[in-house]
Amino acid sequence: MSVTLLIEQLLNGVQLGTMLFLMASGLTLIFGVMGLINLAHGSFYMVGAYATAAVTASTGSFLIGLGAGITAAALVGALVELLVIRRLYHRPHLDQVLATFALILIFSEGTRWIFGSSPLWLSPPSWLTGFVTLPGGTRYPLYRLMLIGVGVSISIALYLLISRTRLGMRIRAGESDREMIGALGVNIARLYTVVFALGAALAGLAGALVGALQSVQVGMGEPVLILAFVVIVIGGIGSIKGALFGALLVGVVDTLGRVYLPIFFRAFMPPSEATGTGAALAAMLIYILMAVILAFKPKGLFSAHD
Amino acid sequence: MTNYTPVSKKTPMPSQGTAEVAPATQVDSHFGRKGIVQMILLGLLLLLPIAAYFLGHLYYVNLASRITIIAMAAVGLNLAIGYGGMVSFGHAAYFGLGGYIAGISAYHAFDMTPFMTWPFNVPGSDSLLVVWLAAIVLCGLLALAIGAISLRTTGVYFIMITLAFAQMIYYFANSWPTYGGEDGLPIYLRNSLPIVDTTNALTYFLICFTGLVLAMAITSRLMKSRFGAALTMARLNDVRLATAGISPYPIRLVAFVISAAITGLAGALYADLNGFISPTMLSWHFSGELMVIVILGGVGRLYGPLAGAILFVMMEMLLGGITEYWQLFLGLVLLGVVLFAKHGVMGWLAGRERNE
Amino acid sequence: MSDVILSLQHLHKRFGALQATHDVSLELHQGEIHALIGPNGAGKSTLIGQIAGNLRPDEGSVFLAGTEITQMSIAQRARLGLGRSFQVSSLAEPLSVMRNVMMGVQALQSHSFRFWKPIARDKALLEPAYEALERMQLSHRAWTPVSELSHGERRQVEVACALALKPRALLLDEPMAGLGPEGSAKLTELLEALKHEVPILLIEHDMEAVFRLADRISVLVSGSVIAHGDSHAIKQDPRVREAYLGNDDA
Amino acid sequence: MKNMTRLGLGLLLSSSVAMAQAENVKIGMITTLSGGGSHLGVDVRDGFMLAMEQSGQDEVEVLIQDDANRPDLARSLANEFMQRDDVDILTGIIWSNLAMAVVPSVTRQGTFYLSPNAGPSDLAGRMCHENYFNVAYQNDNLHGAMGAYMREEGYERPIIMAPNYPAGTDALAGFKHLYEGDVVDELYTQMGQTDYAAEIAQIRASDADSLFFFLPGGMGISFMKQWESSGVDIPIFGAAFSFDEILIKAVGSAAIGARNTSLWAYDLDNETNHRFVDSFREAYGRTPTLYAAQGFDTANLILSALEVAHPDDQDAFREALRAADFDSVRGEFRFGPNHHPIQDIYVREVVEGDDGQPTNRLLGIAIEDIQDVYFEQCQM
Repeated sequence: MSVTLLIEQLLNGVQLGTMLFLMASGLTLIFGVMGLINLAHGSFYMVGAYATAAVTASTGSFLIGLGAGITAAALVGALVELLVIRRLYHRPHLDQVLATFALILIFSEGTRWIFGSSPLWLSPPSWLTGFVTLPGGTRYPLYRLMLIGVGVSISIALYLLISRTRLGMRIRAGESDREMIGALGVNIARLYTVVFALGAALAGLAGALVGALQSVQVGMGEPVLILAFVVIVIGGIGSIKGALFGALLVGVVDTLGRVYLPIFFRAFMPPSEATGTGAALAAMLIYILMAVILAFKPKGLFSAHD
Repeated sequence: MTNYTPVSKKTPMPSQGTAEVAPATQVDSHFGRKGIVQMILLGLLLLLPIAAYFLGHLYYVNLASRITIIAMAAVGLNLAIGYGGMVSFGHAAYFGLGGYIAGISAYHAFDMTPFMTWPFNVPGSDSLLVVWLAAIVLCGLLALAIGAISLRTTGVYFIMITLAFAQMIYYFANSWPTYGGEDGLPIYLRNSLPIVDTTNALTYFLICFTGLVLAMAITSRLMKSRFGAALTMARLNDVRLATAGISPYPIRLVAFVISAAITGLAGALYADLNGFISPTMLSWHFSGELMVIVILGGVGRLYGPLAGAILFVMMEMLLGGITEYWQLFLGLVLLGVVLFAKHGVMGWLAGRERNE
Repeated sequence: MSDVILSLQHLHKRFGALQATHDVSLELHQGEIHALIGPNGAGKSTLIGQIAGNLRPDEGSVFLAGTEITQMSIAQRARLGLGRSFQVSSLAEPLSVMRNVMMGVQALQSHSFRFWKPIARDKALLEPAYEALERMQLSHRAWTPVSELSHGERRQVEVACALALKPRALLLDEPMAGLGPEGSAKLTELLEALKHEVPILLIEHDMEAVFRLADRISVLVSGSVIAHGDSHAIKQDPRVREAYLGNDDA
Repeated sequence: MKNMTRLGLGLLLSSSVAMAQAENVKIGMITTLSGGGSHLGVDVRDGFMLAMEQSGQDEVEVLIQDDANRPDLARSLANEFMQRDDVDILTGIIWSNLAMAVVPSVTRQGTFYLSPNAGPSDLAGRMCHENYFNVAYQNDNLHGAMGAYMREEGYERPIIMAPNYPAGTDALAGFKHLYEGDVVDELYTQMGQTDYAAEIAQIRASDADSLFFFLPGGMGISFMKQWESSGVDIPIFGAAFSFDEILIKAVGSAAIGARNTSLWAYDLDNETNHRFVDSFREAYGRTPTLYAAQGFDTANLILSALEVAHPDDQDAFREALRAADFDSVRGEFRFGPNHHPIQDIYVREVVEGDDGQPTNRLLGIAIEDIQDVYFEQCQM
C-alpha cells in the first residue's frame, strides 16, 4: 500500500466526513436548541435528493435541481415542524423517538407512493465529471473534490452564522438557556421553525449532492442517519464543533477500516477468510469506536450541555 | 441515637394498622374497570386460539402465538423503559440473540456437531429447557456488558449507545457466515420438551402463553418489591435515591439485565415458532417496533405490552391486506397515538394509571 | 474531640479561574446546630456538594464520625449516616410520602436486591418510616402523593426522608426557603427538638431562624470562612457586617 | 389497463375462464412490494399477472401479499396462505434469505413452491425438495456464466467484488468456478454500502484488466455512478441483477459499455418473447425486466401443468411441472434433476437507446445449457 493510495483514501474519508457533517450539524443544532431528537432527519435527506432528481430531470439543470432540492427540504422541514415537531419539545425523548420514527414510515411510503419503487436517475452535471490529477500522480474525481469544498464552505458559513449574526446569537442563547431567549423578547416559535428548516435544508443539500453520486431511492436516508447519530454522539450532542470533529473522525476511520482491516488480517489468515473477517470487523468499527469513546467520555468529546 | 420518641402529642396517634397497610387505592383491584379490561384481554388471548384450534384454523393459533411472543418481548422492554426509565433503542439485540441461541442450538443438534470444543465441549441441544436457560443466561450476560457501559450515560446518549451496540451485533450476524449470515438460519425441527409435543400449534401457543403470563407476573411482583421501589425511585428521581443511600447504577443495571433476559427468552420462542432466524430480528427497525408496541399499549403499564402487541400485529395484518402502502398508515396511527393518546390503548380502555 | 461528628479539613475546589472553595475547615459536634451562612455566590452550594458527594474537592478531606468519606459516592455517604435535604424539593412527586421516606429505611436494611416480598406489607420498612414521619408531625399525610402536599409539608418530608436514614449528621440546605413565617416557626421548633439526637449543619438565609437555632455560626464569603462563633459574636463581627452590608449596597 | 390498476393496489384478486383441471386452484404470491428493492417484486407480480390475464383463466385465484423484504413476515404470510386460505401453490419470493425462511417449511407441508427469482444453493443441493421448482436460475448461474465469458474473451487479471454476505460470497465463488483462473484480488464491501471511493481507489491501484462485480439494487447504482467519474478505465462486467432496465435508467450514462449476463433479454428473438414484451409494454407502459420475464414464465409453467392435472393430484401435477411443457420467453427451457433450470445464459451490453436512455442490447450467448453444481448433492 503506497503513500499516494493512503492519501487518496484519507481524502475519501474526509469527503465522507464532510457529507456526514452536513447531516450531523442539522441534527446537533436541532438537539442543541430545541432539545429534540429527530429520527426523521434522514427523510429530509431523501426529500432533498428526490426533489433534486425530479427537477433536474425536467429542467435539465443540476443547479436548478439542487436549489429546488434544498428549498423542498427546508419547506418540508418547516411544515413538519409546524404540524408535528413543535408538539414534541416538552415531551420525553421516548415520545420524540417514536413520533419521528412514525414520520420515517410516513415519508418513506409517501415518497414511494408519489415516485414509485424504482430508483430515480440523478448524476453530477457534465462540468463536474472527470477528475483532477493530484500531486503524486493520483487522479481524484472532481465531483468529490467539489463535495469536500462544499462541506468546508458550509462549515465556515455555519461558524459565521452562529458567531456573527443575530440569528446565531439567538441560537447560542437558545442552547445555553431556553428560558432566557423568551425573556429577550425573541419569538421562540419562529426561531425554532427557522432552525429546524435550516437543519432540514442542510440534510436536503447532503442528500442531493450525495444522491448524484449514489442512488436516489426510498430508504436512502436511513444508513446515513444512523451514521450521523454516531457522529453527534461521539462529538457531544449539541456541539457543532463536535459534529465536525466527529464527522471527520467517523469518515476517516470508516474508510480506512474498510481498506486496511482486510489487508491487516491477511498477515495471519488465509486470504478469503481474512477479507471476510476484515469486512465484518470494518462494519462494526465505528460502533466500537463510539462505545469506547462513550465508555470514557459519557457525554461525547465536546459536550455543549454538561 | 435510636431512641426516637414522638416529639409532639398534638396529633392523635393513629392506629397501628394505618402504618402497615397501604390504603385500598394502592392495591391492584381486580374488579375495577382496569381489572375487567385486563381480564378480558388475557381471556380473549387464551380462549380465541383454543377455539380456533378446535375449529381447525391453525393459522389463527400461530398468529396468537406470534402476538403472545411479541408481547413478551415488549414486557421485557417495558421493564427497562416504562418502569426503569431506560429508553433502550437496542432491545432487538437480545431478541435476536435469544433467537440465534435457539437456532444455533438446533443447528448443532441436527448436525450432531459440537457448538464449541474449547475450552470445554458444548454440544448442540434440541431441548427447549436448555435453549431457554441458555437464552436467559446469555442475553442477561450480554445486557450486563452493554448495560455496564451504556448506563454510565443518560438521556439521548443512552438511546444512541444502546442503538450502536445493537447495530454492532446486527452487522456481526449479517457477515458471520457460519450461521447463515444475512440468509439466516432455518430450524428444521422445532426444539422439544419432555412429555408434551411442541410441534402441535396449540401446545406451543400454551407454552408461549404461560411464558407471557409468567413474565408479567414476575414484572408485577418485582415492581412491588424493595427492588421495584428502588427502580421506581431511580426513574423518578435518581438523586433522591442516592441521597437515601442506594446507588442507582446497580439497581438500573440489574433491571436492564432482567429486561434483556425476558426479551431474549421471547426471541428464543419466536425462533422456534417461525422455524427460522435471521439478522432482521436484530435490526434497528425491530427495536423501533418494540418501542412502538410498548407505547401503543401504554408505557409503564403491566398490560400495555399485551394490548400494544395485539394492536400492532392486527394492524400489520389488516392494513397489509388492504394496501401495499400500509406502513404509511401505520405511521399515521402511531403519530396519532404519540401526539394525542399519551397513555396508549390501556390508558384509553382502562383509565389513567394511579400514581404508582 | 470525640464528639466531632462531621469534620471538613482544608477543602479546596476550583472551577477554572474561580476559586469556589478556599481552605475551608469546619466541625459539627454532637448535639449542636451549626449554621453556615454567607451571601449569594459565597460558595455554599459548592461546599455542600463536597460534603454530600456530588463534587470531589481538589484538596482536603471530609470525615464523618471519624471515617474519611472524601472519595465516597452520595449513596455510600448516606449509608454511613449523612442525611441531607435539598434547597429545591427533590422528592418523587407522583409517589406517596411514605414511599419517599421508606427509601432511606430500605437502604439501611442491607441491599435492595430483594425481588419478591411486596413492600406494601413489609413492617420492617413501614414502621421506621412511619416513625420518622411522626417526628415531623406528618403521619396523617403518609399515603398522600407528594404532589398534593403544601410547600411547607414538602420541607418536612425532606427532613423526614433524611431522618429515615437514622443519620449521624444532618445537612439541611435552606430548609426555610419559601416558607411563610408560620411555616418557618414550625420547622424551627421541630429542628430544635431534633438537635439533641442528631447534630445539624444548617445552611440558611433566614437569619431569624439561624440566630434562634444555631449554637455556632460560620460565615462563608468568597469561598473562605471569614468568621466562627456564636450568634452574639457573629452579629458583632465587623467583617461579617461588611460582607453582608457591602453586598447589600452593591 | 384498468384491470391492472386494480392489481396495482394489491387487492386480492382472481382471473377468469374455465379449464378442466383448474377448478378452485389457489395460488399464493408472497413478494416484496414495499421498502427497498420493491421494483423487483412489482415486476414479478406484473409479469405473473399478465400471463394469468392472457390465459383467460377464470378458475385460478391468485392471492397477493407484501412481505416488505422481511423474512419473519414472509414466513407468517406463508402460514396464513397455507393454513387459512388453503392455497395449492406458493410463489413470488424475491430474496434468497426470505426463500430460505419460507420454502423448506412450505414444501415439507406438502404445498408446491415455484421460485420466480431466488435460487440459493442449499435449495438446489442438500435441501432440495420434490415440491420445489426454480423457474428462474440457481444463484451461481449468471456469475459462473460471466466467468466463462470473460475467460473466453481473454481477460487475464480480473478483480472481483461483492458485498460481504452469503449471496455475495456465493457469487464470487460461482464466478471463480467457471473462470478457472487466478483473480487479482477479491474485495468485500458492506451490505447496503453507498460509498465506494475506497474500493475504487484499490481497484485503480491494482493492475487488474477487468472488473467483475455483484452489487444488486441500489448498491450497483451507487457504485457505477462513482466508477464513472473515477477515471479508471478497465471494462466492467456483472450479472443482470445490477443492470435491469429500471436500474440502468437510474444509473444513466455511467452504465454504458458494461456487459452483463442474463437468462433473458427483451430483444431475444423468439415469438413468445415478442408477444410478451409488446403486451407488457402495452399493459404497464414500461419495458419488462428479467424479473417480469421470470414471473411471466412461472405463471405459464403453472398454467401448463394445470392443463394436465390438479395440484391435489400431487404426483401427476409434479410430473407436469417437471415436463416444463410451456413456451418460455427465454427460448428453450428444461429442468435438471434438482428442479432447477438448465438454460442458456446470454451476454448483454448496456448501450444508449433511441431515446437517449441506456438500455440493454443482446450480444450473444455466454454459455450454453448451464447447470448448477449442486444437483449432485440433491437427493429427492
